[in-house]
This record gives sequence, structure tokens and C-alpha cells, in this order.
Amino acid sequence: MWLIRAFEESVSELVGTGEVVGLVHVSIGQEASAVGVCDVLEARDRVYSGHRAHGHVLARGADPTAVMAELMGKATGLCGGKGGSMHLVDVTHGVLGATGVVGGTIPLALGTALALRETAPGAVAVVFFGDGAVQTGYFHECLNMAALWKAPVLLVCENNGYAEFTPRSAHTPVERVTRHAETYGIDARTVDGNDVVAVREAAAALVAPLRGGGGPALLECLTYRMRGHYEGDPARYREASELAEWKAKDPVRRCASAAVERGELSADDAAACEAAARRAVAAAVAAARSAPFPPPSALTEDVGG
Amino acid sequence: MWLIRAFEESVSELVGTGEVVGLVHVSIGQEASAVGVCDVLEARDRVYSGHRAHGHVLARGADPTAVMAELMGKATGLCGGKGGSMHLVDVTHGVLGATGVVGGTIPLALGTALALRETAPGAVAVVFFGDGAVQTGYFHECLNMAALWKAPVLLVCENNGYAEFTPRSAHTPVERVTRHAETYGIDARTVDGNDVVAVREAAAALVAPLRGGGGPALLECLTYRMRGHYEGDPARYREASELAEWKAKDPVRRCASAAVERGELSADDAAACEAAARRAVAAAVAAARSAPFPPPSALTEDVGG
Amino acid sequence: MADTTYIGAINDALASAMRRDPAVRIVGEDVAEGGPFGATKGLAAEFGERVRDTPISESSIMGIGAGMALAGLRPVVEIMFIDFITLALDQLANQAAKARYMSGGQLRCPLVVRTSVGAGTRSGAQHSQSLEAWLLHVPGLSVVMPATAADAGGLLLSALRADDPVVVVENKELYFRKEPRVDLAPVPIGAAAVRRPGRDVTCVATSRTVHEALAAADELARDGTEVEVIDPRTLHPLDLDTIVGSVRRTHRCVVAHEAVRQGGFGAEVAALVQEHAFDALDAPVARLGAPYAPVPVSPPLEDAYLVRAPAIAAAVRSLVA
Amino acid sequence: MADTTYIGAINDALASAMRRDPAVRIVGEDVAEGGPFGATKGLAAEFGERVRDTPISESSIMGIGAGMALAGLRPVVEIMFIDFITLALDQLANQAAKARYMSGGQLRCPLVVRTSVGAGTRSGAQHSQSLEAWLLHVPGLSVVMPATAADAGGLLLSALRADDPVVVVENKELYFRKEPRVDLAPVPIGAAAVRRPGRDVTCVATSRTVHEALAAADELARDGTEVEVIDPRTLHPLDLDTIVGSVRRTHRCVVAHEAVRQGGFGAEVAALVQEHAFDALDAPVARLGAPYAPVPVSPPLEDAYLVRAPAIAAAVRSLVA
Ligand SMILES: Cc1ncc(C[n+]2csc(CCOP(=O)(O)OP(=O)(O)O)c2C)c(N)n1
Ligand SMILES: Cc1ncc(C[n+]2csc(CCOP(=O)(O)OP(=O)(O)O)c2C)c(N)n1
Ligand SMILES: [Mg+2]
Ligand SMILES: [Mg+2]
Repeated sequence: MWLIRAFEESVSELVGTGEVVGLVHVSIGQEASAVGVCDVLEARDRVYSGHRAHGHVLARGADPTAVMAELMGKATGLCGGKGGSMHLVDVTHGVLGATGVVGGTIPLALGTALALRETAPGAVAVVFFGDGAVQTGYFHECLNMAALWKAPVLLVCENNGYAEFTPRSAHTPVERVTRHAETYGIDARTVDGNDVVAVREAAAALVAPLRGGGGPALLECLTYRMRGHYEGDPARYREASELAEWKAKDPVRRCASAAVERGELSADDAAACEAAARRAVAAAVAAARSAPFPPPSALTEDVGG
Repeated sequence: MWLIRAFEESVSELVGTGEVVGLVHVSIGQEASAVGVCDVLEARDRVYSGHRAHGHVLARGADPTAVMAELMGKATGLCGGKGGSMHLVDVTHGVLGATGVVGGTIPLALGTALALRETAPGAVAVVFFGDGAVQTGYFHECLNMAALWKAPVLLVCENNGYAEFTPRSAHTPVERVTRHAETYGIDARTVDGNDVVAVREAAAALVAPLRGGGGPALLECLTYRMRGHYEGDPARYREASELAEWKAKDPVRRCASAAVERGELSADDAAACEAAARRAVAAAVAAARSAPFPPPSALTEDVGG
Repeated sequence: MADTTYIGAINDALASAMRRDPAVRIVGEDVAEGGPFGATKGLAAEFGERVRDTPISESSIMGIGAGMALAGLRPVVEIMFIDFITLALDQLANQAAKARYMSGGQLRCPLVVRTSVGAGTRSGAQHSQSLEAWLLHVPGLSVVMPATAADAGGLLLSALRADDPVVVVENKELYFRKEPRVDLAPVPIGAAAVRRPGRDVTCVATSRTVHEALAAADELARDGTEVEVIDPRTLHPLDLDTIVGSVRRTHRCVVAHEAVRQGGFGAEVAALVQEHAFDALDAPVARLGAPYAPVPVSPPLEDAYLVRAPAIAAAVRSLVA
Repeated sequence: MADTTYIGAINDALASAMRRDPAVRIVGEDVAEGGPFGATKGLAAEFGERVRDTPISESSIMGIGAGMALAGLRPVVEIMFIDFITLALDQLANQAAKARYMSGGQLRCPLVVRTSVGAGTRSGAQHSQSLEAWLLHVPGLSVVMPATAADAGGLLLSALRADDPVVVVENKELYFRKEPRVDLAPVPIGAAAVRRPGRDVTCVATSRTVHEALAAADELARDGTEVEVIDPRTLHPLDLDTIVGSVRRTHRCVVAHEAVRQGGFGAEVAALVQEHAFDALDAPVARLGAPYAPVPVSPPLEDAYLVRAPAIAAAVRSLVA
């Protein structure tokens, strides 16, 4: 988790300096859902994300240097610099797509789940999306088909209470995303999304039946983004008190201090973890920074059609 | 109801002779939902339909001659012969649209409901659609927004158990459409859609709160189409026994015999009703038949843009 | 040999591809029952769950196909009428078409989309459109548009061997047109067919209008005007050499299609021809397409809406006049 | 007078239309908060519920707007990025655009859609497209594409007085471009603007590329080549007379836009110009647009993707060479 936190903080700074380009959504405050879910996944599983994708890709094991280089548009980026922040793909680590169109990877994940069932039985497809995506037709159409076809797909909603600048209450009268799963008899849980252990446990419980041929599952992680919607968003639409409240529930610090409390980790080790993550990110930034941009020929390569 | 039945039977014959053109979906067996719902509507209300629209338009009071002429593509048709069977509009009788795209009028009705709330308080918008439309994103997106905004819209699902050639069970694991309404706290009822009195009562109960400023409502009418999906469909995908079972529940005959039983109508009067309807339709066919086709200039008139 | 039909050839191609390649899947509404035109008739009986009926959820169905393709299958997604592709363009244009590029070449998306265009069936403005021009404008999509049964089967076979998305644009009026049976064989994507050679005017026509152009050419030949009829078969990648080569010989060009003229494929062809054969042209490239109007249901109006042989003949005559 | 911006003019036009006409409504995501670019800033405070925030449900939102319009309101539906119009084309193209025709003239649908095109912001392939050409191909839709603040406000005002659907296609790179303030006044739909007169070459450019064309013209003027820059402002209905009249004088024509060249608006213009000014043309109509590729994020690649002044100047030079 420290890796993601350090990475995202660094991204945020580099947006400021103009080295990281584009429309960038960081996941500071939401690291636990990425880590908790990906921790129960296997190499054969396939993952999709949304516009807030950095954490998911890193949690799957992507090389931070390649991710950082991608955000800078470098040739050594995960996608050769062509995809960018909202379109991270890392086939080696089983990440088949992220999307700038809210909800757009839900059907992709369902299709991939159907394929996996036949080509790699026991493997699952996972898709991360936000609470805003729950109001798209995609979510509902796919919930129905996933249930109808008992597809091995885990739908992970990172419910951070906002879609852009608008709170949940202005988007839907339905408070819990799991409510929609109930309609279809889909196995679903709501967890404290800032508690990585709780996320991990719930994910493990939901994924196991999928590997055995069971139908879809839905995991709702209640969380909060500690920064604005995108880098540059002053987030005037929310109260300082709300942010402060959630800062107290910071998933990364909370995980570290819990481990220390439980005696699993010494305070020094915990600090060393953070320091190592920061060093790794600094090295990734340095490497990405010195990497070349793609050659002009890349513009029209890999188009297809 | 006899008018709709006689009209549809006549349409079916005229498709055979080639006088009625195009892709035609008749509503034989589903007359009670059209009549029961439209009976509680007022002139200020606005109605939308789907691809199986003839009954709804007639139940709103459209001139059978103009409807028949439209199905023949005549200049005197409701839409000057340009819209056809799936696109009947009769502004005079408050019918603002029908659609060949399944689910496509649900958002239109919601938008109209929002407009009515401001421009004609107390008026409602109504949209008829089939059980197949419940699996479209439109249905779910609009259910959410209608509930969120407490829009005065009545969603009427004519649940005939099939979408084209495919039974409900191959489309969704959710048996009752009202289940989706519950999620949003939307007032909803399932009724015997072949019992016009039951439909009327339920519609009246659901519409009254809408006129008073209440939120949306959903009415599910369980019914059956007694013919194929479209005229020409041999309907091999269903058992003869199923059809026979539903024929016994014929909404038109049932309504007539119930009225006779209750002593509200003599058997003679009931027969006279049917005969009058058949005469009216025969007259409509004759008038539509002798009407002219539109002039060539109509091709590029009323395009806009 | 017995006759075949366009729809029969599609059915044969699907069956043969499914036998040959276990990765092929069919996904769409009522496909198990054969679909409204019979394109998938009998396939569910032979291939079971590889033929998947879906609810009416076009937006997601396209994405489900793309997600299958990204995971290594070769799905054929059926969008019954191209009018409904309006519901599915996000997944087609934003996801499937761009997956390879955005991933820097990590992904391939061998998705095949079958859909139908065309008026003439009195089905109205929402079941009769020809929207193929939209697809040309989306980098990453191949677009094929067969005019004959042999091409309907053969282009579909090639689409099912391609590694990037291909949209197969069929024409409803051609579905039941009889043709002498030829052996099913892949037709290369990107190769035009010269349907009739001629020295006087080049007519580039697509899909149903190929047959109208041939009928016009027959008639004109009686007056001594020889029309070369070129069927591009693939709209992207376009076989421009065949078209430009022809115009350089004939010095005149007509483009005909069923779609609305404004913003249609004909505009692209006209623009390319005047660019690549400017010096050879004796007259402006003429374009025929539907008027600026939705498709009306009324028989005389719909008949007037469609580009038929007489209109093509008239356009050719005015070019050689 | 103080400066204004394109986005400021849009904001002014919306406010002024809402004050003038109680039927005007705004519908879209985050519009109450002003939207990501501030187009609707302050409107919720002044007009309350007439500015309606929606969930992320583009497909239905477009239809909700159309349904309001059919019932007599004048909604402005905002689709933040034209890339997302892929989700909403059924309601726009099948319902709103065809309602009047299919009803035989009973209905009118005064729906205004505001959306943005354009790359250059490193936002990637799904937030940078220019898909306006699709809309030209749909009978029933007017399409306006302002290049200046005055036109952004003025065309929007006219759209809000029209009785049929109008799509206002804005450009993200222009939003914060400063311009001397002029009084907000309706700009007629269907009238091109000659941005710079010139005798040697006609350059038809849209939206952002108008400014690139003007920069190219400045540079070329130094070498004695006078370019006439025409901004159609409305893509449909197109002011063809102004364009053809100009080409008849200059004998040469370049068309430039940001959208992908293949299947773009430039194809339609080139086809029309060669048709209507064939005898006057001394060279083929040249077309500039994006290459056949999605929009890449990488700065040098995206910079190369965009049509800028030097490319226009080079095209003009090769025409007069
Ligand atoms: C289809 C679509 N509509 C609108 C947008 C603009 N947009 C980007 S992110 C966002 C909010 C997403 O909210 P949520 O799904 O909750 O994810 P979060 O940002 O909270 O992680 C919106 C509306 C978009 N990207 N795609
Ligand atoms: C978006 C869309 N997809 C597919 C079709 C083809 N189609 C026409 S009617 C129909 C079934 C509709 O079923 P339902 O909504 O239950 O209505 P019913 O015909 O039973 O009255 C289908 C799939 C269509 N018209 N629109
Ligand atoms: Mg959120
Ligand atoms: Mg049904």
C-alpha cells in the first residue's frame, strides 16, 4: 500500500511540474480496495479498471517505472506512452484494460469472464469501478447478464461517495450498491474499504465460489478519495470536516499501525516499509524521467483496421 | 377493446394482402393493458409506446381511419404515411411517440414528465414497453432518475413473457419487473394484464399520487400475445398448449362475458359492441384504402436540420 | 450446382468457421433461434452454448464481445439492424477499435460485428438506415460490405481470421437474392472487385447498389456507353488503386450508395478520386445517395428514396453528355 | 472593453437565454457545480432547478432532453466530451433527429446539445476525439462549430431559438482563449464567415483550425500568397455559396479540420467543391485532418497528431507551386 501511496503522491507532484501529463485521477485514500482485492487474485485472473487506475495496476504487480513512464508519455511506458493515465494495460500482469468512459470496462470484464470460464476454468475476471458507474446502463445490463449466465466475474465498486463534484445523494436514492445485487440473487458484500484486511477477507470469500463455477459476485468498498476528483480540482464541493474525518481513517497508516499493534511489525519495520516504497518510487521517477519519448513513427503504429 | 381487437385482426389480414406494409406487431391478447391504463388518463396526459403501439394509440382515442391509413403509408395517415406502424404519433390525443428501438421511449417519457410537472402540474406521462425492454440500460437508468427526481411518470410494462422468440427465462433471472421498482422505493403493482378492470384499478391507484406531486410508479401487466412476434412469425418457439391456455384468458371476451354476467350488459348488447367495432374498422379500412399516397414532395418535407 | 443466397452463405460461413476454429462464438439477440433472417439457423443445434442468446442490451453486448476477444476468443456479435449500433458505439469505437493502440500493441481485439443496413422493407426510419460511413471515421475498424453471396460468406470468413475488429455490413434486401452457388472461400479484406469492365465511365457502387449499377450498365451498353462497375467490397482499408486506375482510363466517375449522400462514403471516394486523378478527370465526380431525410414508410416515398438503376444511368448519361 | 473567453461567452449566452426564455433548461453531469470547464458556472445559483445535475447516464440523458423538448421546453443537454456521445446516439439520431419527420410534422424537438471535441490536452483516445462528421450524416440535425467566443455565444443563442435539434460542437483548446469582448448577439445558423479575404487560395477551416489557418495565412502573406480563410461555422446546413464563390475566384482550395481525415467533414467539402467548381479548379482540393489513428497521450505524438499552421501553410504552398 505504501508503494501506491508514494506513487500517487509523486504523480500529484509531477502533475504540478507538468512532467506527468493529461487528465489524472489519483487513488490516495482508496489504496486498500486495490491491494485487498488483488491480493487474492492469481496470475491467471484478469483485471479491468476505470479512470482511477494506477493503484489497481500497481497492486497487480506492474513495474512502477513503466507505469510512471506511461503517465509521462514515454516510450518505455506500459503502453509505449500512447494510452496514458486512464488507459493502463499490462497484459503480463493480467490487466486487460482501464477506461476513460465511466462504466465502460464492466461489459469487457463480463466478456472476459465468459471466455475464461471456457479457456481457463477456475480463473476469474475482476472489474473495479466507482459509485458513479452504478448509474450507467452498463452496470445494470451486465449485472443481469452476469447473473443469468453465472459468469465468474467479481464486480468491485469503490464507493467513495462522489462522482466528480456531485455526492451520491444527487445521483441515486439507493444507498448501498449491494442492493442491486440482491435483485439478481448475486452474492454481495459491503465492507469498510479503508480496512485492507476486511477487503481481503471479503474478496477471498466472494472469489472462492467463482473459481468453483459459481455465479458473479459484487464487493462494495466504502471509501473516500482524499484528493480532488482530478489533479487540479480544488474540491470546493465538500466540507473540510468530511475530509478530516476520513483522514483519520487513512487506509495506509491504519494498516501499518494495526500491524504494529498486533505485533506483526515493529514500528521501525513499518517506517522502513514506507521509506522503501518512497525510494522505489523515486527511482521509478528518475528512470521514467530519463526515458525517451516514442519516435514519430509510433503515431500510426498498432492502429489496426 | 373490441375496436382494438377488430382493428388488429384486420391489420393482420391486410399484411397478408400487402396493403398494410412493413414490420408489423399486433397486440391481439394484450388489449386490456392499453384500455385499462388509458381509461384513467386525461387529455392533458402524455403517452409513449413501443413497437407494438396500435392498441395504445386507439385506446387514447385516435381515429382508426387515420391509424389504418398510416399503416398503409397513405397521406391521410396519422403521420402522413411517413412514420408507419412502429412510429405512431397523435399529438391531438396526447401520444408523443412510439419507437422501433426497444426501450427508446422510456427516457422520452421521463423527460416529458419533468416538463409536465412544470408546465401542466397534475398531468402525467405514461410509457408502455415490453418485458424485453426491462433488460435495456434505458429502463434502469430511467428508473433511477425517475425515483431520484420524483417524476410524474407511469411506467407500464406489458409482460407477455417473450422478447421476440426468446422466453423471459433466457433474458433475466428476475421474474417480476416490480422487483426493480422496489430497489428504488418506487410504487409498483403486478396485475393480471388480461383483466381490464384489474388493470384500470391498479392504474388509477398508481396515477392518483402522481397527479398530487408524487414520484414515479410502475405497473406490470402479465399478459400474452396471441399471435407471433411480428406478422409472419410462425412462432414455432412456443407450445400450442401455452397458447391454448392463454386463449382461455382472452381479455376481450373475458371482459364482455364478465359484463354480461354482472348484468351490466345484455348478451345482445355485447354482441352489438363487437359488431359495431367490426363495422367501424371495416369503414376505416375502406376509407384508408381509398385515400391517396403522399405526393413526392413529402419525401423531403419536415426533415428539419 | 444449386443456387445459394446471401443469407445462406453467411450461415455457411459461420458454420464452417465454427467447425474450423473452436474460438469462434456467436453472441446476439435470438441467435439461437436463427435470428429474424435465419443467419444463425441451425448453429445452436450444432454448437450448443457457443451460440449465445442475449437480452436486449446492445450497449453491453458489444462490450461483452470485445471482452471475449481481448481474452482470446473470436466472437461474432450480431447487431440486428445497424440502427441499433447507435446504442453500442462506445464499446465499438472507444473500446474495441482503440484497445490495440492504447495498449501500445499489447492487446488485439479480434471482434467481428455482423449488422444489416438498407431500406426497401417499409420498416421505417429506425430499421432502415445505412450508417457505415460512421465506421470509416473510426481508426482501428475494418469495414466490409458484401454485395454478393460469395462475398458475404467470403468476407465473413476473412473477418474471422483477422486479428483486429471487423464490421461486416450486410444488406437486408440482398439476404434472399438467389445466386449460383460457388465454393465458400475467403475473400481478402481490402480488395475491390471489378464487376464489369468498361472504358467510358467508372461507377463505384457498394452493396445493393452494385446490382443497380450493373443494371444501369446493361442499359447504357445498349446505347454504346460502357460503364466499369467497381465494388470496393471493403470500405476500409479501401482498394484505392483499383478505383484510381479505372478513373485514369475512363476519365469519369460516379459513386453510388444507399446511405444518405451528405457525409457518406461517396464523399470520401469523391475526395480521393479528385485528389489522385485530378488531371485525368473530364468531369466532376458525381455522387448518388439518399436525400437528406429519414427513411419514410410510405411505399412511393420509400421507392423514391432509394438509389435505383435509372438514377445511376441518368448520372452516367449526364457525365458523358 | 474587457476581454472575454469562449467559455465565458457560452456562459453568458446560457444565462441570457435563460433570462429571456423561461422554457430553457440545462441538463447534464455536474452542471450545477459549473461543469469541468465552467460553462454553467453560477447558473444554478440564479436559476435553481432549471439547471439539473444528472447521474452518469448519457444514453438516457439525451432522451430526457428530447422528451422535454417534445413537451415544449428548450433543454440544453451537455455531453461533456463528444467521445461520450457514442452512448447517446440512439436518442439523438433515432429519436430527436427523426421525431418531426416520423410524425409527419406533428412534433418539433427544440433540443440543444452542447459537447466538446479536440485533442491537445494529453487526455487520451477517449477524451479527445472530433466526431462531428457523424452528425452531418444524420438528416434532421443542425451542427454548429464555433471558432471564436463571439460565435460560441452567438450560435448558441440561435440554437436556443431554433425549433429542431442543434448540436453545438465546442473545442476544448479554445475554451480559455482570450478575445476582445463583443456584445452577445445571435449568429445565424447556416452562414459562413470569411475570416480573412484573399485572392490566391481558399482555405475552409473549422473550429480550432480556423486560427491555425489564419496563422498560416499571415505567414504566407509575407511571401505574397493571399489565402482566403473561410470558417463555415455551421457544418449543416452548410453555406456552400460562400465557399464555392470563393473557390471560383481563387481556383484552389484546402480544407482543414482536427478530426480524422478519412470520413471527415473535409471529404464532404472536397466532394462538393469539385462538383460545384470543377471548371474553376486549377488543382485538386487538398484535405488536412488527423491521421488514421486514435489520439495518443504522449506529448510529441499528440503534437504531431494535430493539424497546425505549418501543415496548412505547406498544403497551400504545394497548391500554388
Ligand atoms: C460516460 C462518462 N461520462 C462522464 C464522464 C466524466 N467523468 C469522469 S470521472 C466521473 C465521475 C466518476 O465517478 P465514480 O464512478 O464514482 O468514480 P470516482 O471518480 O469517484 O473514482 C465523471 C462523471 C466520463 N468519464 N465518462
Ligand atoms: C434496441 C433493439 N434491439 C433489438 C430489437 C429487435 N426487437 C424488436 S421487438 C424485440 C423484442 C421486444 O420484446 P418486448 O419488449 O418484450 O416486447 P414484445 O414484442 O413482447 O411486445 C426485439 C428484440 C429492437 N427493435 N430494438
Ligand atoms: Mg465515486
Ligand atoms: Mg415481451
